[in-house]
Amino acid sequence: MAKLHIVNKSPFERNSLKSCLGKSKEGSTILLIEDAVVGALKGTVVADDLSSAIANKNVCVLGSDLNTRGFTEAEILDGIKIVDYAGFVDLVAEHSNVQSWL
Amino acid sequence: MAKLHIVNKSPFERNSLKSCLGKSKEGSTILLIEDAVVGALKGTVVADDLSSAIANKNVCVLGSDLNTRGFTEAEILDGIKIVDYAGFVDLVAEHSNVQSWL
Amino acid sequence: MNFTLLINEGPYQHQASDTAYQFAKAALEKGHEIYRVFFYNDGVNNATRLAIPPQDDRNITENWAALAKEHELDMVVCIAAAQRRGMLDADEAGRQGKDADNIHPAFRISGLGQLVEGGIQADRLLTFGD
Amino acid sequence: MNFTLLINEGPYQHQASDTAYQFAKAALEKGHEIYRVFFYNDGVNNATRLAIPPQDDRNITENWAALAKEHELDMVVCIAAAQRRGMLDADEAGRQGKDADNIHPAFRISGLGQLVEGGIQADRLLTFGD
Amino acid sequence: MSEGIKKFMFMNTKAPYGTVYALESLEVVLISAAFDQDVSLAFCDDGVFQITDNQKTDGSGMKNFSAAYKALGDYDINKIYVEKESLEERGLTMDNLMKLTYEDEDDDWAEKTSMYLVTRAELADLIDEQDVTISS
Amino acid sequence: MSEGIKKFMFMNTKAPYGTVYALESLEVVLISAAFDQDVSLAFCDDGVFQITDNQKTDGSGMKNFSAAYKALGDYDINKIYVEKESLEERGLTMDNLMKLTYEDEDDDWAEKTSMYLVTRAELADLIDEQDVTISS
Repeated sequence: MAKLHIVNKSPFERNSLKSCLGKSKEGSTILLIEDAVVGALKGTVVADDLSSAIANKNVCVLGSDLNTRGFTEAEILDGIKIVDYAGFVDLVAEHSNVQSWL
Repeated sequence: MAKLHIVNKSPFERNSLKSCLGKSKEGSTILLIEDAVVGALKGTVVADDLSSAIANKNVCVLGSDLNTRGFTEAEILDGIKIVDYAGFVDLVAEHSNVQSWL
Repeated sequence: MNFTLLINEGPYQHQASDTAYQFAKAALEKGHEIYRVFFYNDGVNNATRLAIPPQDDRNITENWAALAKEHELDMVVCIAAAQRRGMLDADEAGRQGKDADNIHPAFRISGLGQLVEGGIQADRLLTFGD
Repeated sequence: MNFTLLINEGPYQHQASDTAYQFAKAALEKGHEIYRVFFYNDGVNNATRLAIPPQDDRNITENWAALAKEHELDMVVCIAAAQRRGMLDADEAGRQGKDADNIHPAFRISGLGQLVEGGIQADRLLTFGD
Repeated sequence: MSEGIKKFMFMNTKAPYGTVYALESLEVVLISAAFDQDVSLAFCDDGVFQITDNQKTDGSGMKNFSAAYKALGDYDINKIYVEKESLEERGLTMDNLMKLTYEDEDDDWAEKTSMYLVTRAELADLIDEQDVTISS
Repeated sequence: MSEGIKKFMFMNTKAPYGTVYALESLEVVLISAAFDQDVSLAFCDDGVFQITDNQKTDGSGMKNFSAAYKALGDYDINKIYVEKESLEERGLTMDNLMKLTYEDEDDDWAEKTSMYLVTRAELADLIDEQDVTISS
């Protein structure tokens, strides 16, 4: 059963998204929350890394944290799914373990 | 009068050293303390950045923080000066302002 | 399904406790259970009953306390981490000869074994930190 | 020369307060003066008098208190940051209707203006944070 | 520097909401206005996210403090530097940011921008001129 | 998984001393030994600095807790994975690290290494097998 990986720090400031991408398997899910949501934006220096991840992993972003920082669905990369807290709970229930990359 | 820039986070985890290197002037001093001291080690992926910095800035590392993490003078890049807390105080006094890159 | 939540940062300084609270609320609304909320590292600071946040801001401790009351949550503060940071209940303060205590009654103090047991007993353990 | 020190992180969780303490000690030994030590953000948590660290570890608050006593340091805790995080002195607790207080007598509570004034009056202002 | 006046720069390098630094730094900035110093703000690295437009915190429950940046002009704090390279790395332009302005009392209270887009090299020069740099 | 036994992995990704996470995580690890679970530790990213040899804290005044890692074998915690790429990026080899060992009761108490050098891909496989992952 696939795993859920959670990243909460901006990829422009920390290495935790990079570390997560390098140590998560194909078919797993990556959820961006808190300051990590800006990693989902179009046209950034990490957009290529995210696009590669989208090719073989499920990448999600917590919508309320995106809105909190002034962004909406229109501004994020195609292929990244927006979830609310209820969707966050579903992701945790649907995967067999959760790893937070702190 | 030249400025003192202080970095306290590992360059493998955070972008603060990179940010400091990009926004400090020639002739200024960069002091690595706390978790940033590992940036001074030989043979790392940031050694080239440090070597470039050494060419036109004074780079120092807090010796007690280096020892705390298991390293000594023998393991750091040539051209980086080791200071103790008294030397840290001198650096602050000798420069006209101090910026901590948090 | 039931969850154990581990919270490693104090209130306000980091979003960790806010996120965990929103997650817990959503999980309970969907009919899941929270086996335990364990406060560790600076997370123990969430348990203070002395905080007075600005009136236009959330009160993180009271939010947790209200949720715990409504759903009978087991909210555990690690004793070792709490002692290091000056978080005491009345019993601890008495035992240690301290003249005051500051832990909100919605929280209880216990050992790290409660975290490991939470990981064993719950279907999922989630960490919220920095 | 005199220095104002700004400390933005709590004890133990980050090295910031330790580094600031070692710096202050070294500066005083060299004959410099500390104009003020200002505790902001989670830094206010350094002022608790309730901490009981393990016996083989340093007691950060008591280290600061001893240094302050020896050198008559002005150690100021930001009132707004302290209220948010449940750090109160007896006066504040009384005013706010809280049943306990936890600030060590070596520290005093005041406003953010004390930080800006510290930056104006001292020869150097240094920030210790995360 | 002028007699008794120091150049204070507040360096904003961190994203808002994930940590409290942006909010509590802004509180210091507002207080500093009372001291008649030469105050400026720099937004670089993830600090540029502090002043994005349209922040909506209903869903997260965080306190929305973004409106307070718009009050800076009323406090005569009108030198706000935004680093160009930091915007570019994050896929942003000045259009993503709030419009921070002040009313110029020397020009019939005309509304003028407080925001200056500067290169990394220009920001390095500005940092080098400061007497006090408070970063978070 | 075996009946009632879960696979617990403690992910150590942060440098020691600058923050408390390494020290307080180790306290959880030691407690976990009492619960008869399948416990392993991973050291990757800056976590590899937690187990460098010759840590000397006299000058910094920090509490030196490095000796406690050497006690892990006595607690029957003897699966310690170190990520090869993380060492290389930091100019380190296994020679920079403490030698963590245990005594094998099934082999006349012979002293054996607890440490396994694994590639990033191998560590990803190990992470994927866990029931509980506690990270800091």
